[in-house]
Amino acid sequence: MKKLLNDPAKAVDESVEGFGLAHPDLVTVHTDPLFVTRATKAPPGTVALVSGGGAGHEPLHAGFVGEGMLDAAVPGAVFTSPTPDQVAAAIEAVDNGAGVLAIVKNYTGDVLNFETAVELADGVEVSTVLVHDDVAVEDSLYTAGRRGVAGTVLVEKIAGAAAARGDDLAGVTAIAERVSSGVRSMGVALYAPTVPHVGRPSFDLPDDEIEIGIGIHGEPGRHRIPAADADTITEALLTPIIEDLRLESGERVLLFVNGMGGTPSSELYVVYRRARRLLEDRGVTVDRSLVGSYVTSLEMQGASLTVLRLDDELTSLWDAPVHTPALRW
Amino acid sequence: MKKLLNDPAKAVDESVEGFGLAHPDLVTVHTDPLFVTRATKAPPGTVALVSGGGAGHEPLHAGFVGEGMLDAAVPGAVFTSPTPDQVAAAIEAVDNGAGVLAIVKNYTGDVLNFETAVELADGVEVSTVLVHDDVAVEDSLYTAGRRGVAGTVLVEKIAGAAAARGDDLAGVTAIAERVSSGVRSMGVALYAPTVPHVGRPSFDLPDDEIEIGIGIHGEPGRHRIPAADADTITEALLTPIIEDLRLESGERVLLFVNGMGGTPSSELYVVYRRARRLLEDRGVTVDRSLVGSYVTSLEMQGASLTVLRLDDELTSLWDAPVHTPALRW
Amino acid sequence: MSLDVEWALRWVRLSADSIAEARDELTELDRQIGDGDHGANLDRGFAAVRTKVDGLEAENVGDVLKVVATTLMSTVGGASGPLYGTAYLRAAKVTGIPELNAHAVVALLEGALEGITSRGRAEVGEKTMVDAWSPAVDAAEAAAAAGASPAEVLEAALAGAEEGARSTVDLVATKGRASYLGERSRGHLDPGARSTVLLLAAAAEAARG
Amino acid sequence: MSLDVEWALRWVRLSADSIAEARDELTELDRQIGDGDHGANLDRGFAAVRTKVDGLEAENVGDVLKVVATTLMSTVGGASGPLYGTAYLRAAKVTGIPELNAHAVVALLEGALEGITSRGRAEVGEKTMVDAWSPAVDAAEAAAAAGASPAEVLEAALAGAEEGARSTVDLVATKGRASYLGERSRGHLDPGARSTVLLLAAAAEAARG
Ligand SMILES: Nc1ncnc2c1ncn2[C@@H]1O[C@H](COP(=O)(O)OP(=O)(O)O)[C@@H](O)[C@H]1O
Ligand SMILES: Nc1ncnc2c1ncn2[C@@H]1O[C@H](COP(=O)(O)OP(=O)(O)O)[C@@H](O)[C@H]1O
Ligand SMILES: [Mg+2]
Ligand SMILES: [Mg+2]
Ligand SMILES: [Mg+2]
Ligand SMILES: [Mg+2]
Repeated sequence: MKKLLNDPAKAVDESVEGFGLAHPDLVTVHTDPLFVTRATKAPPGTVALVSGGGAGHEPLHAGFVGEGMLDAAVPGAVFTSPTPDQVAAAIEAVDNGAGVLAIVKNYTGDVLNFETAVELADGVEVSTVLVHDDVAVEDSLYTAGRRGVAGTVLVEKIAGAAAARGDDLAGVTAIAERVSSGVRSMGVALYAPTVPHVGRPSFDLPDDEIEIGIGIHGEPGRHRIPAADADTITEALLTPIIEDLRLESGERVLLFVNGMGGTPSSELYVVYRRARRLLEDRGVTVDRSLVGSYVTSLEMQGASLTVLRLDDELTSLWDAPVHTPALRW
Repeated sequence: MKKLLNDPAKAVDESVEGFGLAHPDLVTVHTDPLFVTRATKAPPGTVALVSGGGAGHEPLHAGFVGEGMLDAAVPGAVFTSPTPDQVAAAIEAVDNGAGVLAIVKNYTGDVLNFETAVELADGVEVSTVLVHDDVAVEDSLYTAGRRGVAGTVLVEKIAGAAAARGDDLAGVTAIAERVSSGVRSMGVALYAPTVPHVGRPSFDLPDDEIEIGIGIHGEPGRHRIPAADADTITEALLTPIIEDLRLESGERVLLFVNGMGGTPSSELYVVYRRARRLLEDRGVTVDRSLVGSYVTSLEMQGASLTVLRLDDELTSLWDAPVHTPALRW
Repeated sequence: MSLDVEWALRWVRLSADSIAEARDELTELDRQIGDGDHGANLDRGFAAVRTKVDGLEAENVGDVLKVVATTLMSTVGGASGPLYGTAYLRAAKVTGIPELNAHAVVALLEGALEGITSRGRAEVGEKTMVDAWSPAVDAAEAAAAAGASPAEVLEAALAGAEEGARSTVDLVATKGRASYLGERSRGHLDPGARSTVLLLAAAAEAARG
Repeated sequence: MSLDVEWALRWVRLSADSIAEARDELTELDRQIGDGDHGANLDRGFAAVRTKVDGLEAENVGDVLKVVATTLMSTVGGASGPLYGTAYLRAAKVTGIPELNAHAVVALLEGALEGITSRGRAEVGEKTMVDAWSPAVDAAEAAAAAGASPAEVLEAALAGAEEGARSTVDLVATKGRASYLGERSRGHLDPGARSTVLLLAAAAEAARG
C-alpha cells in the first residue's frame, strides 16, 4: 500500500486540517472534538443542517459545508461513523434557534451514534432524515434496511436550499424526506480500496471480475460478474433503479454519475452517455445532471448511478445558489 | 485492466459525447474533426483562447471551456496530441475577429501539431504561448525543454480572464506569458496509469518505490525513491520549485495541489497542509489555493505541486468570474 | 479473588491487551463481511480507556465501568461504539457497589445485554454480538442459580459467549453491515461476537488472578 | 521492377501491414522511454492510409505520397504525426513523376529527411528518427553515386537506417519525449528510429517483388 499520508492514525485530522487551511473563507475546522462548520453562520432563525459519517468519502461531507448546503459536517475515522460527542458538539455549534436537521446515511453505526448524539444535545430541537437510496440492498422491516450512498449529496443540496429560503424545521425535514424517498442508487467496483490503517484491499476481486451492488465502505457487493464493458455495466446498474422508482414515460429526473474516487472523469462521462440514452429511450427526461466524484470510497475504482425523481419545487431548490468547497453555482 | 469503457478505440469520442450531453448549457461538441467550443460565443472583438492536447488529462482541457476561460479545447487520442486539422478547425470556429491565443503544453507532439495547425488556419491571427512548468525536467537550449503540466490550468484561467476583460491579443498573450514564466510544478506517481488501448501499466513500479518527477502521460519520472510519507514527498516536490522560482520571504503565491486522477482528495489536503507550512516557514504567503484533480493522467495515483508567483493583477484575474464544467466562481 | 475495583481495573487492562493483540484478527473478520474496521475501532477505544483508568480513583466497580462506557462512546464510533458504550453504561448503573457477588455479576451481564439490544434492536439469530451476549447471560444466570462463585459465573458466561459466537458462523446476517451481503454473509464468524468473547475472557481471567 | 505508382501503392500497403504487425513492439519501445503510444499512433495512421489509397487514381508517385502525408497528418497526432506527415509531403514534392530512377529515389529520401529536420529541429545524435533517416540518406546517395539501381538504392538506405537505428540504443535523448528521462533514456532503442526501419524495409520489399 502506497498513499500520500503520514501516520495513518492521524490521516483524518491532518486532511481536515489541510482542508480548513485551503478554504478559510468557507469553512472553520473545530478540533476536540473534530467537526467542520460554515465560516460564516447562516442568518438567525434559519434551520441548520448537520451531516456526517466515516471519513474516506470526500468531498462528502465536509466539502459540502457552506452557503446553501450543510452548516456542519462531522467526520469519523475512515469508514467509521463519528462519535456522539462530536455530533452533539456540531449540532450545538450551528443551531440558529430554528432547530437542526440531521442527515444520516442508513448504517447501524451512523444511526446509533447520531441517535445518541441527539440525546446528548438537549436543548436543541433536532429532526433526523435517513438516506437509504441503495437499491442493491434488499429492503425489509426485519433487516438494517437499505444503505445510504451517493443520493446523500442530493438530499444535502436540496434540503440546504430549503433551509436557505427560510423553511422551518418541519418544512426542511419534509423536503429532505421527499428527496430521500425519490432517490435511488447502485454502484459497481472494479478494484477495491485500501483503508490506510488496514493496509490491504477491503475485498479480494480477481482481475477479470467486477463487484456489482457495492457500498461506499469497501463492503463487497451483492454479486460478482465477469468484467464487462461500460454500456453493459451501466444498464445493469440503471435497470434496478428504474424499476424500483417505477419511473414512467414523461417523468423528469436528475441523473447523477458518481465516481468512487479512483475513476477518471472521462469514464464517468462514458457511463453518463449510456445512462442518459437508456432513460431517454424510456421516455424519461434528464432535466438536471451531476457528473463527478462526490461520494467516494478512498481510491476505489468504480462508479455509482443515482436517479432522483424531479418536480418543479425540487428542481428549483436544486438550482438555488450553493457555495461550498466541492459544489458551487 | 478493468475500465468503465467500451471499445478503447472509441473511448475519447464516447467520453466527449457524454461530456457534451451533460453540459449543454456550457459547451458544444463538434465532430469530424473533434473539438469542443463554448455553447455561447464570447462577445465580438474578444480574443479567443484555444488549448488542447492528448486525452486522459480530464478535466483538462474540455472541462475548462466556458465563460472566462477557454473558447475551445481540442482532445487528441489518449496521451497523443491532436492533429493539425482538428486544431485549425477549432481556431477558425472560435475566432471573434480579435485573434486567437493558442495555449500549448511544451511537448514535441503538441508543439508540432499546433505549429502546423497555425499554418493551416490562415486568415486568423494566432499567437502561441508555451507552458513549460515542470521543474523535474532539465531546461536547456539543446533539448526539447521543460514539459507543460498542471500549471496549464493557471495559464488558461488567468489568460481567459484577461480576454474576458477585453485585453487585445498582445495583451492576453503577455499575461499568459507572465503566468507561464512565473509558474513551476513537480509531480510524483505512486502507481502508474494504464492506457486503454495498451492494456498494461505505462511503467513498472515496484510496490515499495515511488516515481519522482513524473509527467502527465505515464512517462517514468526522473528518479525513483523508496516509498515515503506525505510530508517527505511534499518537501521533495516543493523544494526544487521554490529554488527554481527563487521565491523570497514576503512574496505571495498561489498554491495548487493537483491529483493525478486516482488519488483521493483527502490525500491532496494532507499534501496541501505540509506544502503550505513549508512556504509559510520561508515567509511566503499563500494567497490563493486550488486543491483537486484538474490535470490528470487517467487513473494514476499521485499528485503534483504547482506554485505561481502572484502580483495584484494576476490575483485579480484569478479571482475574476469563471463558469466552466470543471472550474466555477 | 474478590470482584472489586481492583478486579474491574484489571479487567479493563486485560481487555485492552487482548483487543490490541486480536486487532488484526478482528479486522480480518470484519473485512470478510463488513468494512474491516472492527479491530481498529475497538483498539482505538480500549487504548483510550487504558489511559483514562490509569490512576483513576474509583469507589466502586460501577465508577470504573462508567469511564469505560463514556470513553468507548467518544472514541470508537461505528456500530460497536454506541453498542459497547451503552452496554458498559447500563452495566455501570447496576454495579455502584464496592464488590460484586454472583448475583451482581449476573446483573452486570444482564445490564450489558439490555443496553446492546435496546440500542441496536437486534435479536438472537441476526448474526451480531447479541448472539454471544445472550447465551453468556443465560449461562451466567444458570450458574448463579446453581450457587456458583462470582468467578465461576464469569467462566460460565465466557463458555456461553464462546458457543454463541461459534453459532454466528452459520447464520445469515439481518442486522449490521453484514446484512448487506445477504446469503454471502453465511460461513463467517461475526466480528462483534468475537470481540464479545475476548472481553468476557478478560473478565474471567481478571477474576482468576 | 520499376519504381512507379504500382510500387508506391505496394509500399504503402506493405507499410500498413508491417506497422500493424509491429504495433506491440513499437508500443513497448515507446513505453520504455516515452508514453507507449507510438505503435497505436502509426497503426491508426497507416490503417487510414490503406483505406485512402484503396482505388486511388494516381498519375505519379508523388500523388500517392501526398495522400499518405495528409492522411498521416490528420490521423496520427503525437510527435510522429507531423514529422512523418511532413516527411511524405516533402518527398511527394520531388516525386511528381510516373517512375523513379536511382537519383529520384535519393531525392525522395532527402526530401523526407529534410521535412523531418525542418519540422522537428533535431540533429543526428539526439536519439530520434533522424538517427535512422540520416544514415539512410547517406547510404542511398553513396549507392546512387556508385551506379546502383533504384531498388539497390532502397536496399542501401534500409541498411543505413538499420545501423542508424541500432546506434540510438547507446544515446541519451535530447529531443522528443525520451529527453525527459535524461540518462535513463540510454540503453533503449528509439521507437521512431525503429518505425523508420520498418517503413524503409517496406519500400525495399515493394521494389523486390
Ligand atoms: N444492530 C446491532 N445490534 C447488535 N450488534 C450489532 C448491530 N449492528 C452491528 N452490530 C455488531 O457490530 C459489529 C461491527 O462493529 P464495527 O465494525 O466496529 O462497526 P461498523 O459495522 O459500523 O463498521 C458487528 O460484528 C456486530 O456484532
Ligand atoms: N524533434 C524530433 N525530431 C525528430 N523526431 C522526433 C522528434 N521528437 C520525437 N521524435 C520521434 O518521434 C518518436 C515518438 O513518436 P510518438 O510516440 O508517436 O509521439 P509522442 O512522443 O508525441 O508520443 C520518437 O521515438 C522519435 O523518433
Ligand atoms: Mg465501520
Ligand atoms: Mg504521445
Ligand atoms: Mg466494521
Ligand atoms: Mg509516444
